[in-house]
Amino acid sequence: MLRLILRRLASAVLVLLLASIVIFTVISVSGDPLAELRDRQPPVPESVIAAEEARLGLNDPLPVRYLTWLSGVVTGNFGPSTIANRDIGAELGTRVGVTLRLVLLAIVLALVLSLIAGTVSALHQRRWPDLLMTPAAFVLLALPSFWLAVLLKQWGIGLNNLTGYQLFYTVGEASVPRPEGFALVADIGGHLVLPTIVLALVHFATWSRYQRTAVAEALAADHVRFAVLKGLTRRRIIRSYVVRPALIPIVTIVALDLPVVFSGAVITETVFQWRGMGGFLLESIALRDTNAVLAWLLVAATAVVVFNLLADILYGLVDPRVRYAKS
Amino acid sequence: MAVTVRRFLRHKVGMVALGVLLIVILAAIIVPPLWPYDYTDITPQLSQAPSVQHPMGTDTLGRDLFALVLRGMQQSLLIAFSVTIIACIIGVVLGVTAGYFGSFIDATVMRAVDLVLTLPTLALAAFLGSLVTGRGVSWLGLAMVLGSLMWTSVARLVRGVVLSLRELAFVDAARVMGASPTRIMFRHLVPNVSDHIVVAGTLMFGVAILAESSLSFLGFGVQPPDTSLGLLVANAQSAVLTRPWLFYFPGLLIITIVLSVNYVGEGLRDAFNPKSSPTNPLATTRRRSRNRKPQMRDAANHAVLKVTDLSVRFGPLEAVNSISLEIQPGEVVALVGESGSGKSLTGLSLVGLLPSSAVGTGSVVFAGEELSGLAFEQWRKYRGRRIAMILQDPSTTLNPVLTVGAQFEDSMKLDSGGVSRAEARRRAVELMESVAIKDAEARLDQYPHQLSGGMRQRIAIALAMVHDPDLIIADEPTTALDVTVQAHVMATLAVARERTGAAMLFITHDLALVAGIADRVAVMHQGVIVEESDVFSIFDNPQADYTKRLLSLAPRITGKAVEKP
Amino acid sequence: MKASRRLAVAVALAALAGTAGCTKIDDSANTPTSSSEVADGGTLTLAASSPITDWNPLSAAGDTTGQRQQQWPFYPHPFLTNPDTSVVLNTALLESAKVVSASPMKVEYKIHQKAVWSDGTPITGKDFEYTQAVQDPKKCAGCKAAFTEGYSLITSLETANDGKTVTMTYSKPFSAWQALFNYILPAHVAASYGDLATSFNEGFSKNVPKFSGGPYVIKDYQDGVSMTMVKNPKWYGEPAHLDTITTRYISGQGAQITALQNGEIDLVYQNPTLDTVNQVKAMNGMTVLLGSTITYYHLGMKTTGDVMSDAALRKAIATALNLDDMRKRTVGQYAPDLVTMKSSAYVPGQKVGGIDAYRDNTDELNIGKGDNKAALGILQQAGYRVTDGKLTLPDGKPLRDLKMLTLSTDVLRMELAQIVQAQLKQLGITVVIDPADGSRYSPALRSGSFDIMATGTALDLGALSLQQWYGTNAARSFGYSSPEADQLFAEAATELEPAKQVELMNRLDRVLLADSVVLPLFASPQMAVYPDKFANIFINPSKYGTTMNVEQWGLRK
Amino acid sequence: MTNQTHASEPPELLRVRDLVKHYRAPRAAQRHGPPIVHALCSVSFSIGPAQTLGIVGESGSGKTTLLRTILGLQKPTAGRVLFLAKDASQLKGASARALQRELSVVFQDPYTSLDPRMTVADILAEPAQIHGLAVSSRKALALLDQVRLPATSLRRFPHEFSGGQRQRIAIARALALDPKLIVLDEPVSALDVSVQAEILKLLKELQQARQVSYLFVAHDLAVVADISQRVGVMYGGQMVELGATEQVIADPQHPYTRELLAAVPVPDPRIERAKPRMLQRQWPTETDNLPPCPHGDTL
Repeated sequence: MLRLILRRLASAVLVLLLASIVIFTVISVSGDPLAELRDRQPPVPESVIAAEEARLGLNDPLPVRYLTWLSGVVTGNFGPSTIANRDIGAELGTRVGVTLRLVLLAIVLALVLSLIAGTVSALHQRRWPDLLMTPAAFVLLALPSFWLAVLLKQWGIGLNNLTGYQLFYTVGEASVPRPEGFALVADIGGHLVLPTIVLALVHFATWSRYQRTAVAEALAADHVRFAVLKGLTRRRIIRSYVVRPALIPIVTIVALDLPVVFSGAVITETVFQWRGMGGFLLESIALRDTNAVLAWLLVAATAVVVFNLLADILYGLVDPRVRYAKS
Repeated sequence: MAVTVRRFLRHKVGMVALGVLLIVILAAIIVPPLWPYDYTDITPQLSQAPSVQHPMGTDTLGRDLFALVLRGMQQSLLIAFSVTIIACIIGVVLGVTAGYFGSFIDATVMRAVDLVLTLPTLALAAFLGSLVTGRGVSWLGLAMVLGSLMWTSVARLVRGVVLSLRELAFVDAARVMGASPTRIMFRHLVPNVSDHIVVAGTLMFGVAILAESSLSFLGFGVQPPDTSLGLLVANAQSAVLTRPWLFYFPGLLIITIVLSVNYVGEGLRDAFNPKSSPTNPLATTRRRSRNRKPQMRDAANHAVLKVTDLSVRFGPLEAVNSISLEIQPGEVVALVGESGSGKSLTGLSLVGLLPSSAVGTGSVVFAGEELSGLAFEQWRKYRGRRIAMILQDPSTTLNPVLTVGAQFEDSMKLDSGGVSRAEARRRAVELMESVAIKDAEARLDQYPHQLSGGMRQRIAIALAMVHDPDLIIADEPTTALDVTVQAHVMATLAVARERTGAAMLFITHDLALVAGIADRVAVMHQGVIVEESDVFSIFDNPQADYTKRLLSLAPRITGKAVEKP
Repeated sequence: MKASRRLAVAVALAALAGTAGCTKIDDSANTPTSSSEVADGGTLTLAASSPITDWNPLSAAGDTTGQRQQQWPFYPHPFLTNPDTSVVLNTALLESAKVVSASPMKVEYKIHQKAVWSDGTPITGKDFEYTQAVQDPKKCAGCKAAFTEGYSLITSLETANDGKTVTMTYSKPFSAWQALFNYILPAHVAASYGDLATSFNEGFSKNVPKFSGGPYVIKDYQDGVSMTMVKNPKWYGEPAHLDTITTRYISGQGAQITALQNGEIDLVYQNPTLDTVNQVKAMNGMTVLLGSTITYYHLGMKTTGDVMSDAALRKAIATALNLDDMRKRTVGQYAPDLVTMKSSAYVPGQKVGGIDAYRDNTDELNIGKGDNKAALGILQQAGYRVTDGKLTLPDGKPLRDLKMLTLSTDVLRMELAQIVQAQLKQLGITVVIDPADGSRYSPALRSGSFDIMATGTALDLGALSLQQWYGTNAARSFGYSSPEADQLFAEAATELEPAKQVELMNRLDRVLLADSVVLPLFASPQMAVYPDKFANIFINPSKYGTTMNVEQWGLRK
Repeated sequence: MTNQTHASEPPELLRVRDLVKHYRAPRAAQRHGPPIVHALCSVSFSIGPAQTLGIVGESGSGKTTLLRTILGLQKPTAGRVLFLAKDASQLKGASARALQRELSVVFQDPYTSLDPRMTVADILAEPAQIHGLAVSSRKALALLDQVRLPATSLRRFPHEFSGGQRQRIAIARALALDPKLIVLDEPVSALDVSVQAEILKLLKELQQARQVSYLFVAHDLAVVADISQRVGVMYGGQMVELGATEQVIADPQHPYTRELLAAVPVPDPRIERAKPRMLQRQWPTETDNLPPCPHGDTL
């Protein structure tokens, strides 16, 4: 397993290095990070703009800038940001935490729900649970997540006004100032619920379809028929002979989908004003903050690698064939 | 191809979705020149709700929303279409190349896939999109960016399919003929992945529409004054309450398009790859009254199994045609027939596992009790305990994720309680040793994939013996095995039968194989039992022409070594 | 209800009020409620679209609209802008501030004895001295100051009366002197940060201020989430009412409105749009204020290049465009009392030194009335022809497509561009819109890669505000150069007499309008929305925003 | 073996000399077993003109590797395959192509050996196309006729045919360029007994008519014996027995051949019932095993 992890990391570093070169070049030649400053009225003195250019190293040739950045990253310094006071590493750190909270919860929720729904749907193919679930999944798949987010937000507010209780919140991850005790739990929950639903629903739709297919395939497998012929109970067959083998494909799908979850989080965070990675990326792009965008990519890619590793480990847990081939 | 088209034409939901999609596309092409308003026209009617003149209302500047939506549809569809084409071309070329050549090229392509997958597509597209559109390129730039990021799914899919196609004999045949790699890739492989590509492309079309609208929402997509469905929704975010038409019309249109696209994709998938009706051996049969009392029929007859007038029908096709069969306690009856004779369906109908598209009629009486029409739980009184079955392919009959020991335990603890774990293992070892499995103890902790085919089939036989059944049904238990292993398995079956004293129904296509084991032989041909008699009569003095033909055609080794006793 | 004559206080709108019975919209809300009617205590949460990235409001990075507004409450300021655009002395800080000598220009500030920083250190001439030094490149070349005009003219700065009287001498008259020292930085805090450049670029920029010279002081700042302020115990002016004011960072305008609707915040202060106005109108118990500012929208035309250098073409475009229609189709839908501007030098109702400065300059020049016939006449006289609905140049070649540069993120400017496109189509001119994002907009503008553009300009600096666009060698590439205008810029910038200044500015305006380099549209609208329980929150026309009178904010009794 | 002895032998179509193929075992398997898997272990034989050599062996015996190596789909670790006295792997360009035309193949599974997206006409034309030869429908019709398929088959797709018919198409394709040797990889094992017999009969007739040689690989000794003049028995990558068919069957020398023979079911209940019950593999045993592969554990 250790060898696998090391190999994965090595290839991830290679991929990341390539990605960073591409992104670095593209961003650096694409726009002017000082555009906003130059566009001020009344105009900002030339000396100030020159000082900013020097601080950001805009006058160095691209390769030099890249190497400077790279050597900085090795020592944990992500380089200067267009926003002078921004410590890219520190800010990204807190934002990663915020996004992870949202994404992890949504993943767990979507996964659990889709496992249940997909299994139930496949076990009752062409009967009412399936006839209900399948079109629902199709509709969810067709929903633009931002459309859903905007709509849910309005419904949430409507419900608040209707009940007279502040059940849902639309801004950030907690109120300011933070309440204490149980109120804090309710407060955080109220902030989490809408964005989590938005993020989870879209993936629920995809994953439940995959799970349905996987279970349907498992159901058709000989070993299930054999288990039936052995006279096992329905519950035992579903648990050990249908669902467990069906977990193998779903683990792969989820791992492959994780970058998409992060992308989805960009939109969810935007709509619900979470100060997470999504906002960081959008701001950085708007500001042409090369170093910040690169740092973001680094973190996002690392997260994907970590999740993939996790998926590999899970894979080993659910599939003995993999476990024995790799250990 | 024609078959596929016909199958798709029969797919109701797919056809409806295709119709909707065609209407949308046609509307986007045909209607704008006919519609009195251009999307750039500003009319005096500002921010009007839908009316006869403006069926979808107008926006802030007084532009006709219907005209805008049409334009948005054009742009969204154009972008999605281009994205799909670009992604499919890149994905197919790279996927086929990687899949066919493997090794270094494959590794490189897969790294490239990793590279793109590592970067969340939307985020990167957000950036690159701002670049491309920043230079004034609108839909084409956007399409190129999205396409160059979305090819990975196609590449992965195509590579996967090609990897398996590469193993198929027609590719080897082409190589032996001297075909160049290019010819093999584009003449043989690409046409054969085309159905996957069509389905994947269709689904990608939907994803591309959503991706484009998400990008426009974030401000990195299509730029005003041009518009797309996504941009229309994005601009109407705060109008949900005040001017809902601006928000709902384009939004619902996106949903409609993507939904239709996905259903068309589903329809195509079904058409290319017709699913047999869902197989669910867990489903409860509800064909007949559920609480049918087991009835004693013909008490004088002590047959373990008495099949009367059994028929199996797939629609109009009569696969098994009113056959009758009796098996006495301890008797071995062989059911011999070539493929399509209905012998396996007969076997499945005896244990209530016919595919749901098949309709079985007739009576199956086991030890005096009627079996047909039982519910799942009622079946459990017989399956495993009194009727055991051994299936054809030992590589798939055992659960790949459970150890052999666990599968024995499952069989022994049919209901909660029962034997202890240690006792279960002890008995499993005993059963395995009885079918001549060496190192039985060690095998318990192994997984099926760690065992050879012959070993797996022996374990399947041992599993069938757990409850000393009255009847063992063996459905082609040696077909997938080598000749020597076949001999071992046949011997094992004989041991199992003797040890349990069970009767056996042995289903096979190989007449020679039953000579050593069967007491009686029934020969099946085209759903009918053409001849049934004791084993010696069949071989010495076959009556039916079909039996004679089978016997005469069976390859035989003419050598002293065999004929010597 | 008659529209307010009191300058820009908005167009608070009877028409709107009529449609939403539950919501109070009237301009009396923009007049201070006497402090006896406002209770002490209470909290208020307001939305800001972006967090503070630089804590120095005078630095290049810190001098942005959002940060100016957020930081106003904890700095001393010599002058305040009233809701009616008049600029008045901040009597809490100063006893007086006046020009005591015209030549050389000398300005004297007298600081109240009681005026102190929150740590008890008196506010003195030292603070003025520091604030001047960091914005004068001669004294601090390394200071990254946003604005140095005027400060660099100050040749000497003398203090007397324990530092409470400050007299500065200018090398030449500077008419916009009241706009200087808009934030006074504490010299004693600066000393703890290091030398001029270090304290200015690092100390003030990076540290969340613990000091305050205004009514409130920061208690807590969560980066990107919120800023919480409490009363400054050493505040020397009229006592503040609210105990706590929290700023929450909500980036989207729509998101701010929904947060308000959901009760998560109490105050939204933003540019209105049709939907936000209608949405807040539908909310219960909200005070909705709509007003205008001294920032105004206008079109600009390049005066150089292959086709735009022809004054006749520019003049024809200026004549053909219908500015009133542009207003009606945009802001007119939610702020019908906002009038179309007829001057590019002053907003309607603007007063300078008590004098009405605004003149109708476009009508006499027949500009912006959508007079296609007159426009065609101008063109035909100059040799242009219209064939097949396309305008052709005097040399017979068809006129190329004109490029309208606009900021893609600014909805209003995008809308204006589309109207321009539609209107000029009737003249046979094809306009292509180039929607640039933030990072491309200003390079495109500077490099002159446009023919027409729409933007906004703040008029708080008088002649300087216009000179930055239209002076010869201005940073923006209109390519405009007029000796007459340059002369007027110079005169107006040094004219201290309000009446004369107004006269000069209006002459200047007519020159610019006649040359068709600028076409004024309307003053930029602002909207403030908050629950009825609060009082004294106004729309402020200055670029410093609504927090200018934060000490007056409070709960209604 | 030297060149002199080789030259003195009768004219041969195919000569396989000391063919060795090693695989590196998967890393996981290396812990428990040897790091090298011997798929082929010094295999030698030859086929003359218009002759059939049958190779029989169970799965894993190396017969597939042997076949793929001869077809040029795999490279041997050591040893040579001489076809018409030339080593195809040493040839390039036109001479390699010329050699390729003399060799063709029929695979086991008639459901995968024909490209499902091609019509029968395309399938039959492909060999000529690849070799840049004229494609004519007359030739295709003649081929169909030889394998007893109707002319109407040309425009149909493989899936419209039964297994036996498909195998006929595959045979027709193999005959397209008039090869001297056809490699038959389990050509009848996927077919029903009645169809099997027809195909075998067709193959025999074709051999008579066209003087083509067959290398017939199968696991079913009875089928192999039916068609081959000589038969080779493979086990564990080695050719354990090679000789005339009658001789091998009547007097098997190797214990494995004897076991194989004993395992073949005989359609006679009396013989079958008299056989001793084979519960376990009799050979190889610990004491009586295959000789070690002469080439060491190197790659």
